[in-house]
Amino acid sequence: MAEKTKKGKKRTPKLSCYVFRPMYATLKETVRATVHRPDTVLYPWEKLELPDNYRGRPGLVIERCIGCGICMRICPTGCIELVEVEDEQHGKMRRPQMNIGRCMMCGYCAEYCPKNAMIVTPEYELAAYTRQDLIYDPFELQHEYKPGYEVSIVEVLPSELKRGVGEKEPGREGKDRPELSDAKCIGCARCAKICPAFAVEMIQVGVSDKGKPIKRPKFDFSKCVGCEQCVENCPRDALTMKEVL
Amino acid sequence: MAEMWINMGPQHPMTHGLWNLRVKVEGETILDAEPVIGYLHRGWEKLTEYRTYPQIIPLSDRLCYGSSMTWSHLYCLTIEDLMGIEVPERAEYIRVVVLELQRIASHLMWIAAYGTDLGLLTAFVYCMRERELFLDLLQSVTGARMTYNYPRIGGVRNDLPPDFERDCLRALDYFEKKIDEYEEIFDGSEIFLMRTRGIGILKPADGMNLGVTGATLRGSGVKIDLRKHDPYSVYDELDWEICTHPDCDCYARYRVRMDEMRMSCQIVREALKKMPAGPIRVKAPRNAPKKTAYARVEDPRGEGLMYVIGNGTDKPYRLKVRSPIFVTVSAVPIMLRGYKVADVPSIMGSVDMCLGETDR
Amino acid sequence: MDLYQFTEGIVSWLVGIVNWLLNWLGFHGLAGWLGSPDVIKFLTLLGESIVLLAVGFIVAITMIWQERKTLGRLMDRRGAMVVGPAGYFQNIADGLKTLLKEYIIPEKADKTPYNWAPVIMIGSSILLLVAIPLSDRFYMTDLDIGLLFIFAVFSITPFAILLGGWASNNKYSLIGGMRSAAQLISYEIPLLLSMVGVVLLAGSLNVGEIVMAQENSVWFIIPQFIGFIVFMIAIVAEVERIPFDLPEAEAELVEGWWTEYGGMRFGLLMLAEYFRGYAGAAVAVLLFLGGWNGPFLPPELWFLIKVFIVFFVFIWLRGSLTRVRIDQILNIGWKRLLPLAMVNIVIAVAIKTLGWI
Amino acid sequence: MTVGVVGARRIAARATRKAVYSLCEHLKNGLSFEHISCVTGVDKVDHLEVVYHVSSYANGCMIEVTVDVPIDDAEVDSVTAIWEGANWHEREAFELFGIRFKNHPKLERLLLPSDLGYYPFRKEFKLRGR
Repeated sequence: MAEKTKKGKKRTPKLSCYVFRPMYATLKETVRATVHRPDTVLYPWEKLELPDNYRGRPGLVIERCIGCGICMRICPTGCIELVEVEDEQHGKMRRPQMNIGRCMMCGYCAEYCPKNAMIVTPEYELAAYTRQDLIYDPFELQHEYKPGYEVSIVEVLPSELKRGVGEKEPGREGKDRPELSDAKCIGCARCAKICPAFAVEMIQVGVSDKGKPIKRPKFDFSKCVGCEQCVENCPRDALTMKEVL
Repeated sequence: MAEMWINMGPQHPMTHGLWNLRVKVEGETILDAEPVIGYLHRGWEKLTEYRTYPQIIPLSDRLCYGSSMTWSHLYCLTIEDLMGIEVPERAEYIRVVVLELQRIASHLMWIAAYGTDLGLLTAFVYCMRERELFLDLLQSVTGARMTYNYPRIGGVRNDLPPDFERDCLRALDYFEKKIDEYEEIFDGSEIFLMRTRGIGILKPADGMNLGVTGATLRGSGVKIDLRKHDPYSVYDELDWEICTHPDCDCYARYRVRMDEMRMSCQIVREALKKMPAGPIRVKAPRNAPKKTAYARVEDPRGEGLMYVIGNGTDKPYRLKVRSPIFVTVSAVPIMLRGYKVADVPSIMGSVDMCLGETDR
Repeated sequence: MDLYQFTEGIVSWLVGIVNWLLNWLGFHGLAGWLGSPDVIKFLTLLGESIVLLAVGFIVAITMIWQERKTLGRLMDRRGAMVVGPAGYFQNIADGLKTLLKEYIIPEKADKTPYNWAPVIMIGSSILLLVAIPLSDRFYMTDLDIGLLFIFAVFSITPFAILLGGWASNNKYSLIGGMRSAAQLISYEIPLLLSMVGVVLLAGSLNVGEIVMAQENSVWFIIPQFIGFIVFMIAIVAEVERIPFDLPEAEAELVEGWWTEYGGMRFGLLMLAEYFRGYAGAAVAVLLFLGGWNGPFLPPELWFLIKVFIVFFVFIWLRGSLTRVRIDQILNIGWKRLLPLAMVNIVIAVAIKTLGWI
Repeated sequence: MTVGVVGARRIAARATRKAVYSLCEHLKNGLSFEHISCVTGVDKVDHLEVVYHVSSYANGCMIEVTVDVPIDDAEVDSVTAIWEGANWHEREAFELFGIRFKNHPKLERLLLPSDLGYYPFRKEFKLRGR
């Protein structure tokens, strides 16, 4: 075949059968495409079959959302914003609103969501007439849930890997947790108010000189999602995130 | 005809993106050439300095739409080096599988574009059709068709889907038959050989001096593949060979890429067979230590290198990308000089341009 | 009854009606003038050319459609399929679209030649249709040197291309024009030489007589196989299709000499391209494939079927071959095709001398 | 000048501005590091750095040479004469960080418009929006 031809020599065109081989190959394909159907997917009428984990626009299962804001923090394009919304069932709440025009469908919000409230949906036809239409408020962002739409982090801790732990169930035992430095805390209870997962409880640890109770936050790590809102809102920087590795 | 400068680009069918090749011609013979890039410069490296480490992974996908997996993998490899993370073995094997599938998809896109450059639209459609197979496979793994956002610092995003191995092997079997069909169309065509043989000669010494890497250099007969020479992931545990061709011309580059696709099929098969069970992702620390790190991989287009400086926060201090095409395109004047204007597409096509990574 | 008589009948009938009207209104002089044989002949020729143009137009449109569909199947896709039955009217829609496009003349273009180049192009392409008979009764002219006329008209095109390429004031156009001149001139010669064999065998340059000669003996593809191959290669180069579409090589020269043409000018150039494709395929059929000969079906239909088959070969070539470089194309033309055409002439002379045909 | 091995096939070195050209020459001719991978500019606020990544095809080793460059006299010898491949990397470092490379054949802006008056990758240039 081609390897046998001399290299380096200037090729003179041959009128041999060499042009007929590609012609035969394409003819075979033509016959195949004519007898069977061509490979085209007639887009507006037919659509590709998408797997369940297809990352279209993110969707929100609003009942599960606790408004922790992790999605807002992880979003690389900054298209998620927490807004105050109201409905009859839940009253006032803070829920993510998303600018789909900016979203790059990376799926991070769904992946990092501790409650699997953010899901990936196979919806990809998102054109709208104005940019305003592309900003989806939490109710618009809702999407019907189907198993397979959620993405979760399946990871082991480096310490566990060294010990030789096998596969782990999706869960967040290795999540980072807030840590209190006692000296700085003034017991203002802002962390308990802000905590979206209700994991902070103010506990009386003693009585001050003036007879007032001294309160310190106590964290319930089974409830904590590691959203850092308490750390951010602490007025005295008494809380820090401790990484679990 | 007198000498004149022709601007091929920024909007020209040959360019495969936005860049400009200024060609000085006399009649139809090229006397000199000068690539002008920068139309797609996004300040990628600056952007990363304002984002946390995980947030950069989807960004690094956008470096090259043709082979986004290699770039996000390279980024993760660099940060793992920086943070000193040990990646679980299964994750490494999964990475090898998806990387090689990505390499096939990228090479297929290259052949498709090369066919169009030479006026053969049929090859474009055929190759894109088979690329769809691999995009489907990658989609079933990662959930996206082009910008996968799949590797993570310390592993991969999710495990392979249950039927993946069966589907993948089936696709590979089908695809290997299709490679024969491409060879029938390309190698079997005397006109294709006329257009590529002896065209765009890049001598090995020139190529190495100019920093050209990847299939372009291997087409010059230099047996360099970072997967062998500086092994990352688990490439040193797999049995495969470097594909080279001694001809130094466009045809040699085409041949190398064809052989590499076959070799990739072999690697995927073996990696699937050897794939161990176990965890797929290790938790990465949030902040990087104050040190520098770099990693390099064999991108489908050549050597990719990322150099990162950590400064103790969760954002990199500086992240530098060494893009293979950035260097290769600076070497094209040598390849172009003395050939005809009509050879520009066949030479420029053979280096597999990708502007996203070039301009960054 | 041939096309002339048929058209004459219709024209006389129409003139009769108009004359009756005019007489009734009292314009006797005008009616007499209209009824005179010269005017009738003129009107007949006019009607005939309209019929031929319509046939050419429909064939060209069908060819574009055929190319879309066949190329689609070659590439494992569908081709045009939305507008009209199987996408047939897509071309009409495209034509309408080009009509509605803005009419741009590049600022630094040489206006007069820029405007006239498409006119020459489409005009010469339409002129080709005059000399191509669809059958022994469906023709416009019966020239004794019909074949020569066809190729003379064919070779007007490089002039138009060169003119357009120069006038566009664009480097790509200029190179495209130059290429086209070099290519067409160098392919004219093997084309004509490959034809010489057929002319020798038939003993005439008259297209009708060549077809008649094939009807009486065999199709000339059999004794003149080499000639046929040379002719096909040369005619593909002549009508500028892949693998020889260098003047408008889209990968290196954007659109070559058409680069600066937009709107309906582009549409007309495209149409001219297909008129020439039709003419090329038609000449191949006339010279080598027995013209309109064939059983059962009417000869015009046979002719068109053969034309479409030849055009399918063009499309097939386009779908499976890459483009050739300009120096290679000249190499093929001068070093391969020319000697082959000579050999072919020798064969033709031998056959004629030995009296096999 | 300090040299140290930092890992498998990884060497790090730190050189002065004056020594870098002769070091690179030695790397190429004496130690056969024939492939320059990358030339990086870094802004360390008080000074600039140029980092060379040079690798050897023979054994797959890569050496990282760091050179400190003062910010007010940002000039360093160009290594384009040694490795042609450093050409565009140096141009890029010049346009993004303002590091001038002495004896570079064509030190012009590469990615950005040539009339840009500042060096966008320096830390003093802040991104808007973030």
